[in-house]
Parts: sequence; structure tokens; C-alpha cells
Amino acid sequence: MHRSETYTGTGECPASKPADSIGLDSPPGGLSEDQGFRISHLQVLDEFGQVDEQWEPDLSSEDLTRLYRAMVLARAVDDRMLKLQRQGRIGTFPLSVGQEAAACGPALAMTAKDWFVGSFRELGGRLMRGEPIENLLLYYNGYEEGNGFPGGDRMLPISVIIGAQTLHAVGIAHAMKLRGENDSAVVCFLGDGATSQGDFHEAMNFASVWQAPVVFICMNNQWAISVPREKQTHSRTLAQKAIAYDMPGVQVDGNDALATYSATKEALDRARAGGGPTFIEAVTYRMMMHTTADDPSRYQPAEQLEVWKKRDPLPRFRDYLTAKGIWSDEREAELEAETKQRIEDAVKAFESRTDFRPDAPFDHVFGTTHLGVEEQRAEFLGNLRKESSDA
Amino acid sequence: MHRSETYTGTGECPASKPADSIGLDSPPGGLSEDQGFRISHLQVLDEFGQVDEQWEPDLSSEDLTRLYRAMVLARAVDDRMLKLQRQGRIGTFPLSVGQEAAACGPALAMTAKDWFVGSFRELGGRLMRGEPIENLLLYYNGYEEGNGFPGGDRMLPISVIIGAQTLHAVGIAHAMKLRGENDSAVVCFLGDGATSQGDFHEAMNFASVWQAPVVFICMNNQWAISVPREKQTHSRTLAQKAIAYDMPGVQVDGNDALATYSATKEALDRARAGGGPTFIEAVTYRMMMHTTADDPSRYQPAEQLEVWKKRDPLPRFRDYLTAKGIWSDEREAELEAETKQRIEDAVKAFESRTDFRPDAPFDHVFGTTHLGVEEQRAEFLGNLRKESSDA
Amino acid sequence: MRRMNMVQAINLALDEEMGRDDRVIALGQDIGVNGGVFRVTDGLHTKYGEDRVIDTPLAESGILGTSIGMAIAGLRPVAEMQFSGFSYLMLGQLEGHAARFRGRTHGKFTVPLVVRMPYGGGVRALEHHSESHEATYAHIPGVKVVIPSTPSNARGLLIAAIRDPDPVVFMEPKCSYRAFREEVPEKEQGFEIGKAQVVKGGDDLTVITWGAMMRPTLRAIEEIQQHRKVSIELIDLLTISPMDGDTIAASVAKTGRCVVVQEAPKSFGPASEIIATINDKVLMHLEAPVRRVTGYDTTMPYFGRENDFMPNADRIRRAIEDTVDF
Amino acid sequence: MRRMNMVQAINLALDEEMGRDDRVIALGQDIGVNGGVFRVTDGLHTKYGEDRVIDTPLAESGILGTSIGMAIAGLRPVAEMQFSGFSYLMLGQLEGHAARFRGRTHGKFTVPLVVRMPYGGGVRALEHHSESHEATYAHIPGVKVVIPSTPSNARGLLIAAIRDPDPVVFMEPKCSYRAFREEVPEKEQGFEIGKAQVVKGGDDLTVITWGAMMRPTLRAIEEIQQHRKVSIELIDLLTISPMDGDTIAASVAKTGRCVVVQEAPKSFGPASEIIATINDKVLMHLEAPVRRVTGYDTTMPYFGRENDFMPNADRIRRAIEDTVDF
Ligand SMILES: Cc1ncc(C[n+]2csc(CCOP(=O)(O)OP(=O)(O)O)c2C)c(N)n1
Ligand SMILES: Cc1ncc(C[n+]2csc(CCOP(=O)(O)OP(=O)(O)O)c2C)c(N)n1
Ligand SMILES: [Mg+2]
Ligand SMILES: [Mg+2]
Repeated sequence: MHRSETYTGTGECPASKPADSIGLDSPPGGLSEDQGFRISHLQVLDEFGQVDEQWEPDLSSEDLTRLYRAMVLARAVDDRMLKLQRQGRIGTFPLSVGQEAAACGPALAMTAKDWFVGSFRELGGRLMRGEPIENLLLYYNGYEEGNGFPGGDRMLPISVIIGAQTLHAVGIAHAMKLRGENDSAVVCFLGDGATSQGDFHEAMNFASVWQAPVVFICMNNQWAISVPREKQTHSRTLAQKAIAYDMPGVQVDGNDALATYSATKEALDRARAGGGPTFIEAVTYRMMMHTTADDPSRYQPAEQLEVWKKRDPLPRFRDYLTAKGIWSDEREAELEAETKQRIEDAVKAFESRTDFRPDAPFDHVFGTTHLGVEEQRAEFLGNLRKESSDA
Repeated sequence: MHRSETYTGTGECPASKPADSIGLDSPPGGLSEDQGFRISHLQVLDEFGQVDEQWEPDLSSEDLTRLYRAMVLARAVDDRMLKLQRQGRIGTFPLSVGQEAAACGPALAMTAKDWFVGSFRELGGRLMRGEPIENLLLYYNGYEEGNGFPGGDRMLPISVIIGAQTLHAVGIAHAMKLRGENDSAVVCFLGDGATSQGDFHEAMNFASVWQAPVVFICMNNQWAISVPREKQTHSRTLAQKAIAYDMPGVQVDGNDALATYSATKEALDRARAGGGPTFIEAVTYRMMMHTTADDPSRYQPAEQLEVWKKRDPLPRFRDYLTAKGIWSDEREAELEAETKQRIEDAVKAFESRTDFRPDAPFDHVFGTTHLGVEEQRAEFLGNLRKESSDA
Repeated sequence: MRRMNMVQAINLALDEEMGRDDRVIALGQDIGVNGGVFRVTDGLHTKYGEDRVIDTPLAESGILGTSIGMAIAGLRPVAEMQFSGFSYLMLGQLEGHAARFRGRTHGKFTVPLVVRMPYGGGVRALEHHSESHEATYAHIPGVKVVIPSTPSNARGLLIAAIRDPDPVVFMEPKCSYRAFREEVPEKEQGFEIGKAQVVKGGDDLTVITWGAMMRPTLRAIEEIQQHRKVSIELIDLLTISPMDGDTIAASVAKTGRCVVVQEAPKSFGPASEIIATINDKVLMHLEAPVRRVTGYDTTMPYFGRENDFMPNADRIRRAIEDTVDF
Repeated sequence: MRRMNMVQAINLALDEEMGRDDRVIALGQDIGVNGGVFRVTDGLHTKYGEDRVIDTPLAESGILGTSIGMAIAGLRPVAEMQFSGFSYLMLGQLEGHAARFRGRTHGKFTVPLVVRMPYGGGVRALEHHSESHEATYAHIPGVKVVIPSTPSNARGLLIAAIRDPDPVVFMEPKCSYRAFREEVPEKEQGFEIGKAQVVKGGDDLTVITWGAMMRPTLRAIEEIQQHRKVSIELIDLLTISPMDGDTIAASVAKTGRCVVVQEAPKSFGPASEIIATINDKVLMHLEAPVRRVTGYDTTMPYFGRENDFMPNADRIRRAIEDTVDF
């Protein structure tokens, strides 16, 4: 009963009257209404793991397993990093617990030619795109060495300034279009808080004016640090922000990996076919603190967390896989052991790293050599030498 | 047949489902649509001056005459300033020809306690708020002296950086609310181009989150210098941008002074009553060059101008007044003479101004005295003296 | 007299001013219920309510732009940028509007707002959380830039900033937030914006610094004085702009030698302006080149390397000794 | 050889580079059909089509932010800010991203873009159309700031900027756009970013300036040399950052006297950095304080007063004479 073929419901962008290209149009006489605006909603897997077969995507067991493994890995990495942080072995970092389906579903929908432009709470997605765990540990322990890895040619590094990455995504997407790379599109993640930034709006507008092949995935996790979603913006949904740009707007259950996959897949297909951008709101929840520096008990209603625990994306996906006969307790146990080992290996590799040239930041100030930079590098190294001899 | 009382059509903001205040909501199962989004349109006076009595506002002859006189004055000032600029007697300035109804209708709807926050193409509105013509001449001849005038306590000066003023308007509006000035609201003008700026989006979002008493009037004059409306943004209307913020969005015939008046009046009443902000798109046309430095023949289709000439806001309003028996050829002739005289007087006053202290810009660097500023003032005056003695 | 750290002292100043003047309001991201990510506004939300301590949407330009409007309309907004590293998003509003309304309206509309922002490195934070942008703000005519260095002067200067009729960028050295406590007098001492403070008189050399660099500088001076006799005058700039050139000039005229310590990248920073001021006013008194101890002209590295890149007591000490020995 | 003005020379450089390398694209407000408000991009839209000469929506941060993305994806965007007075709206993207991607990815993703912007006063323009913001850009590590002064060096430097692997802020002195013509060689001469040019050798005094200030400076030197014998070396900075300290130092070591001419407000401007560089490298050669001839620390006044506020030949001449006579 796989009907992914017929799933095109979110793509249309109804026009009650055509755009007026030479500005001849003026409003009709009297008072009238234009009601031709809409968004769509999608949930495929409910919180009990029941699938709505009508909208079930046509995914192989391998793909479904890959998706589940990624979500499990992400959660385990988060868990381990939290411990490392508490032990002072890495610095501040943002957990993505609860948001695995919103990050991994879209990543599964991407091909190697698509670009992944993230913010900082898409751990599972980054891992699926090949980012080594060791890199994340390096990054969150304050080393630029954590940023690059061989092969990550179409994934931008973590973007800290809220909303800024949305413009980079649109630029990349437009470049793909200009260069005729019709098999490439961009997936861009952002938070609910990011929708308040001017850059987000400019990105949405440029994307729609250029009909750039980009899919925005807004992880509405209900919070921007301590600010709840309803103080962030007054609109009932975030998806409806797409209407301002005549862009398809879709609200999906962000804890349903099938919904995030399907909506992204459809949007990517449309984007690659020249159909322009899509905005997807993935309704999810930040189940842990904002970052390890945050204390949510200051602002978070406990009952809210309780409700969302029941909507955890992992158990429901496991139940779905189990019901399909793809998953079992043994496989779960195996995966657990394997995941643990993988993380241990990464932590070991990370903690044995010593190849941090102190002057590395001078290497990449410019792509050309400038005397002033080299003078400062020499001065810097001289200072380090003097300090260690002083000590 | 005055039914302005019943005119509340633009104010509702339908909610297909209520805002979810503790983030418990997730999308409904399966694929569904939310179609509960709309904008409204309003035209009261068509391009032949025919009034739609159902929506005709209840305005006195005095008010109607005031509105017409302001529009006529604005056009005459523009006309005269263009000549002065061509003669090198003032500098670059932006004409508002064709947009008089979009600027003056809203100004008529305001009280003295409302704030007028403009961009730079609301000449008629500024004149209605008491700005002396002499000031405009001073300003456009490069003298800060043109900025202030006694009494203009609730009108901000011209704002050149596109979109920036929208945030000031929201701040003022929120201050009115915080201070309990329930009889004050803000009218904020912006252009179609301004809707592309990040600041505009942030202003819309803050306004709606704060439910601030502000009415945005977007003068969609089809152009941002050479960039046509449809390259500025991909949406069919600008009014629908309000939907992103669950704010009432209204598209009015911007060349119909009754529609711009009525829509603003309703929005202001709602704002003062605590009903929050409104976004009004006034569809109009820039009938002249962007500024006197611009040459629209490089980009403007001639046939477009022809179409819009027929929609000129002035003749249609005069026809309406004439049909109502409020206006006549004699009154028109009188007004013409009076307007001419008023402008002549202002030009004379402006050209006889010599009281420009060269060091005035040092007066207002800070509100406190600082040695560095005074040292520089002395140096500046010393330099001027030396230069004139050298000459 | 109360012993408090800088976070508490800033909180006190906000509380005092909000209590004194109901036009004073605070706004920013997470400053309300959460009390700010550094807890600087802790308790104010409860005390003054959400109309006066406003959790805003996540938009720096929006925060500053609406603050400008509120200031024009008669309020006295104290806006917080969560980190100075995000503050360039509001530079257009600051330079284009906050700095200009007074001049643009010949004094009719003014913008008495304060924009507070934690700045600088040393707290092991993520990218964009450790910058020192004061030079950029100081280059804008019409804006005042103030950087306290201790709990007491933070409290006094913030009060002065809130009462000031002009826009003030108030940059808080976040690595000093909880680094130490000091006595903070019951009544505010009357710090004046635009005045540097001679923290310690001396005859042989002038050290000029501000904000977070005061602590390593004090340490460096202490170390030097443990092993040699040299009389060092220490100036805490406190106001970056408008800069107190007279205090600088008087000191350097006396000592003939000067070291400037700046956390920001070297080039085009405040140290350069200080050197230019010395050049303008007292060049002929100089017996040695002024030395700059500064950050390097690289992006602030991630925290794994930040300590190597920020000026430390050792570098400052050597610069002082080299200058004395020149 | 062709005689052309600076607008034509910049247009030529764009045309040459777009013709040579199809990764080069231009984008900005009104740069397409309209050819730019100063006509700098005139004809390019017709020649290269709307995919390579893009009329963007009215959003400076959007223009720069999408340019960053395009550069990362392999294009070479040349973005225009219609006036530098609006360019602070994109400072967050410039400092936060354009300047950092190279370091942030250890060289994997780079941002070879140029952001062109007319700057400075003297054309009787409205508010925000006459600023000189180069110091702000120059304080950002990872960004290069270039300011040409003549048609030839504008053409040569713009070509170098487009080929440069890093983000370059290219500031065009708009009052020189059509002020004069000069021969522009058939083949580009190979200007190098990071190198100042000694325009005229001399032994008694060094004058350092850039951009629009070159013309009044040349006039001042000419006037002086009509009535007294003094040998003046003139340095055109061309690159503001990274600054060519060696050329400055070598010259001042020789002459011992220096005047810097800067259009921007005085404090925290490039002149201060030049003075600091002289202090660092050749202070002991100075026989007189370096003089700054600069704008004042006020918002750029409206055009009715701009001529009084901008440095002119007379002020420059007096500064040179005073420094020679010191
Ligand atoms: C421009 C900017 N302002 C402020 C911050 C500080 N900050 C970091 S994360 C965050 C909240 C982001 O909320 P959201 O976009 O919903 O993403 P989430 O953290 O929930 O994933 C804030 C305010 C920042 N990084 N960038
Ligand atoms: C931030 C900014 N960018 C660019 C400009 C230059 N500029 C002045 S007016 C204008 C077009 C404005 O279009 P619109 O908002 O539609 O207003 P209109 O001129 O049509 O009244 C532009 C690009 C500016 N003033 N501010
Ligand atoms: Mg969030
Ligand atoms: Mg327009």
C-alpha cells in the first residue's frame, strides 16, 4: 500500500488570480475577500507508531533501518557528550534529543549531490552526511580542526548566528540553478527562533523570487532558549509564513520520521524539477536544555515535557519497524553495543589528538600570503616561546 | 447611504484553530489542509470617480475638501520642486505624483495624537501634518534646518534607509501602549521595495507579538527605482505578507482617497482599542521618475504609465466632489491661485534664508558637552576662517 | 557597603534605575523569565513585570530599532544584545538612526537608550561569543561607548549611561562577570561618561587599558614591581568614545612611555586611536614607541586556542619592561 | 590606450572578467536593466543576460548572504551595495560569515566575492549617501579593503579583487567617478592587493591618502610647490587592509614627517592605524607629529555643508606646511 507516488498534496500553491506582470492590476471594486491561501499538514506515523498507509512512503528496509540507526546514534552521541561536558572534557554544546526525526528524515531524502546547510541542532542529519563523531568532539572542545572532514563537500559547518545560514542556502541553491546542476538542491535547517530574524525573511524572499531549489526545514521545537514559540511570533503556525512568499508551506509532525522524510522528498523533487522552494515546519520538541549552559527549570512547564515524552520520535519509529518485521529486540541489542563502541572509539581518537598547531588560525586568514599576517604569526610564536620559557 | 459604521470587513483575522499556548499541538494525522487564511480588498471610488455607496465613508464637506486641497497642494509642490531642481536651486528629491491619495487619505484618518512615521514619498501626508513647504525646500537643498518645525512633535523626519522606519514605528506604538496612551496609534508608511528588507519583517513580527497599535501602509507604487514589483517579491499581493504574522492584511486601491482613508481609519480605531496592528497595501503608481536623478525611460514600459494616468487619484476625487456638489470650477481656480501663491511665498522664504551657522552639526552630536567635540568645533571654525582669508 | 561581583552590580544598577524612573525598561532575548543567559537581569522580571522587562523575539535589529522608537516616544530602553558577537546585526539601526535622530531633528527627537552587551573572550564559549567590537562602535559619531572593568564602576557607569541623553553602547567584559567581588558603595559614586580613571599614579610609564584587560594588566604590573623598581601609571579608559584625550596626554607627557593593552584584533582598534591621540598631543614627550599588546588580526579562534591569542599578563609585562628599557 | 573615467574603467574591468570567466556574476539593486544608479554596470545586462547580471530585491544582507552561498558553491559574485551608507545592513554577514568560512572550514569552503560600493561625499546627495566606512571593514580579520583613486587603478584593482580568493570590500570614491579621465592601458597592469603605491617620490615629507582624497591632496601639493621648494612623497594606500606598513615605514623613515588625509570622521579611522604603524616601525625617525587631516566626528552633514566638512586642498596644504615648518 505504498502510495508515495501519489503524494503531491503539499506542492500546489494556489493562485486565486495571476500575478500581474506590468502592474496594471488594481483591487476589485467594493470590499471583497481573497481566501486562496492555504498550508498543508502531514503526519504519517502517529505517536503510537501506527502508520497511515495512504501516505506511507515507499522506502526499502535498508533505508528504514538506516534512518532508525541514525536516530539511535544521534541520541547516544548526545547522551555521551552531555556526560563529557559535565566531566569538563568538552565545552558547551546543544543537544538535539527529541528532534532526531526532524533531522534524519530530511537527510534520508537527500542525495550526495544535495547540499546540507544546518544550524546547530541537526546532529543526526550531520552524522548521516558522514560527519565523524570525532569532529564534533573536537569542535565542541574548541578546536577548528573539528570543522573539516574529507568528503563533506556539500555540507556547511555549524552556523551559530541565528538565521544567517538561510541566506547561504539560497545562494548555493541559486548557484546550482545557474550552473545547470539540475540534480542538486539544498536542504536548509533553521529553528523556530530563527524565523524572527531579518535574514530569514530575506532568504525566503530571495528564494521565491529566484525560484531557487531550496527546502527550508524549520525545526519548531517550541523554544528559543527560554522564549516559547508563541512569544516568538504571533502566527498560529510557522508554516503559514510561506504564504508571504507564495511558497508551498507544509506543517509536518516533526517527530514522525516518515513525515519529515516524505515532505522533504517531495519538496526536493519539486525543487530539482524547477518548481522552486518549499518551507516545511517540523513540529517537534527540545526535550533537554538549550545547551549544557542552560537551566530549563527556570522557564519550562514540567507538564509540557511530559506530554512530549509520549511523542518521542524513537520508540514510535521502532514500533513501526517492529510491526513491519524489520526490527527486533536482538537487533536493538546489537545496535546498542555497536553504537556504544563507535562512540567510545571516537572519544578515544578525540582525546588522543595532540596535533593542534597553535598558530593554525593564521593559516586561513587569507588565501594569499600577506606580510602583516606572517609578521604577526612570528610574533605570536615568539610570545608562546617566551611564555613557556618564563614558566 | 453612509455605511462606514458597518465597514469592519477587513479586521477579522480568522483562526481555523486556536494558537497553542503550551506547545502541545501537533499536526493532525494524514494529509490535510488549512485554508483559513485570507486578505481583503477595498475600493470605494473607481477610476471614473463613481462611488460605491455601500462603503462610502461618512466624511464632512470640510474633511473632503481638506483631503482634496492637500492632494492638489502636494502635486503642485512636486511640480514646483521639479522645476527648482532642474534649475539647480535644490538638490535631488523624490516626487510623489500619483501617490497623493495613498498619503493623504491616511493622514486624514489620523488625529493629532497619532504618530506619523514616514519614508520619503508621502509629501501630501507631511503637508497635512503641518510640515511647512519651506522646510522641505531646505531639506532638499541640503540643510538640516529643514528637519524640525514647531509643532511636529508626532511626526518623524524623512527616513532614507529603506525599511528602517518600520521598527521605529513599532517602538513608538509599543511605548504608547506601555504608557497607557490609548488614544494614540502610529501610522507607518513604507514602499513595496521596503517589504524586502529584514527590518520590515522584524517590525511586522514585533508589532504582532506585542499587538502594538500601528498601521503599516505599504505604498505599492509598482517600482523600487528600476526594479518592478514582481521582481521584488514573488507573492501575488503584498497584503498577504500580513498572513505570516496573523495580522489583518488589506489591499486597497491606493489611488482612491476614500479607500485609503477608510482602511486606515478602521485600522487605527482597532489599534487604539487594543486590537493590534494592521498591514495595508495601497496599490498605486509612481507616475514620475524615482528621484530627479533617475531616468525611468531606461526601464519603464510606456504603456504602463498610460494605463495608470487614467487612474490618477486627483481627477477622480474632484469628479466625486463635484458630483456631491462640494466642488466647482470656480473653487478649483481659486485653489490653484492660492496654492501657487503659497508655494511662491515658501520659495521666497527659503531662498532668503541665510541663517545657516556653519558649525551647526556640532551642536547635536551629543546632548552633553564633550571637550573633544568642542575642540573640533573650534578647529573647524578656525579652518573656515583661514580658508576665507586665504581666498 | 556590599561585596558583589559584576553581574550583581549591573543587576543592582538596573534595579535602582528602574525603581527610580518608570520610563526605564529593559528588553532583549531571554532577559525576562530566564533572567538573561548570564543572569544579569535576574529577578527584575518578577519585580517590574513583563511590560518593563521584555522578552523579545530573536532579532537584534528589531530590538534596537524598536528601542529607538520607544526612546523617541519618551521611554528609556535598556536593550541587551545577548552577545556582542551578534550585535553587528543591529549596526544599521545604531549608526543610521540611534546616532542620528538628535542631529536629524535639531534636538527635537533624541534617543536616550543603552545597549548592553557582554563582550570578549575567556569563557570557553562557542564561535561568535568572544568578540571585542568596541572600535566599530567608537567610530560612529553620536554614539558613546563605555566599558566598565569592576563591579563598582560597572554599576556607576551603567547608571550614568541610563541617565545619559544619548545612545550608549555599554560593553560588559563577560570574563570579569563573576571573576571577583568588591565593595560596592551604598550610594552610587557618580561616574561620568567621557572620563578615564587614573587607577594608580606613576612616573616612568603609562599603561592604558579597559574592560577585561584590566585584570591581566594589574597582574603584570604587580609582577614587575616584585622584581624591579619602576613607577607605573595605570589608566582605565572606561569610556572608549568620546575618548578622554586629556587624561591620556597629561599622563604620557609626564611618563614619556606608554603601553596600550587591547583585547580586540590589533589593526584599526582603539589602541591605534590612543596612539594617534598621543601623537597629536604629546608626541615630542615620547621616549620610546608606544607598545600595543593586542589580539592578533585573525578571527577570534575557538576556545581551545583563545588563551594563547588573548593578551595575558606575561605579554603585558614584557611589553612594559621592553618599553621601560627602550 | 583609451581615455576613460572611473565609471567606464570599472565597467571595463567587470566586462573583462565576466568575459574571461563565466563564474563571475554581478548582483545588486538596479544593476541590471538600469545599469546601476551610477551606470557602472551599464550594458552588462544586455551582454551577459539576467542570469549573470542580477537585479536583486532591496535587501543588503540578502545580497551579501546569498553571494556568500554562491561563492561557496563555486561562483565569483561581484555584489553591489548601492551606497556604502546602506552597507552596515550586511555587516553581520560580512564579519560573521564571508570573513570566516575559510578559517571555519580549514580552507575547504572559501568566499571569493567582491562587494563594490560607492562611498564618500561631494556629490550633493541625500542623507546616508556620503559616508566613508572603510575603517569598520578594515577592522575585520579575513576581509580585504581596497579603495582605488583613478580609472586605471580602479580597473586593475577590481580585476585583482575579482580574482582574489578572499572577500574584498571594494570602495569606489563616487565623487571621482566622472571627475576626470585618463589613459587606461589595453592590458591590465597587474595591480596587487596589499600594496600601496608611491605616486611621487620625495625627501622632506610623506603624504598618505587614498580614494577621493587623492585629488585635493594632489592639488595641495601642486599649490605648495608653486611657492616653495619642498620635496613631497605621496603614497596612495590603495589597499586599506591588509595595510602595506613597509611602504609607509620606508617612506617616513626617509622623510621624518608625515601628513595623513582621510575623508572619514577623525577618531578610530584609518589615519589612526597609519600613525600607529609609524609608531611601531619608525617612531624615532619622526621629526614632527604626524598630522591628520580628516573629517570631523559628526555625522556627515547634509550636502549644504558637506564641502566645509570634508578635507579640502587648503586644509591639506596648511597641514603639510605646518608639518614641514614644525
Ligand atoms: C543572531 C543571534 N542572536 C542570538 C543568539 C543566541 N542564541 C543561540 S541559540 C538561540 C535560540 C535559538 O532558537 P531557535 O532558532 O528556535 O533554535 P533552537 O535553539 O531551538 O534549536 C539564541 C537566542 C545567536 N546565536 N545568534
Ligand atoms: C537600505 C537601502 N538600500 C538602498 C537604498 C537606495 N534606494 C532609495 S529608494 C530605493 C527604492 C525604494 O523602493 P520602494 O520601497 O518601493 O519605495 P519607492 O521609492 O517606490 O517610494 C532604493 C533602492 C536605500 N535608500 N536604503
Ligand atoms: Mg527552537
Ligand atoms: Mg516602490
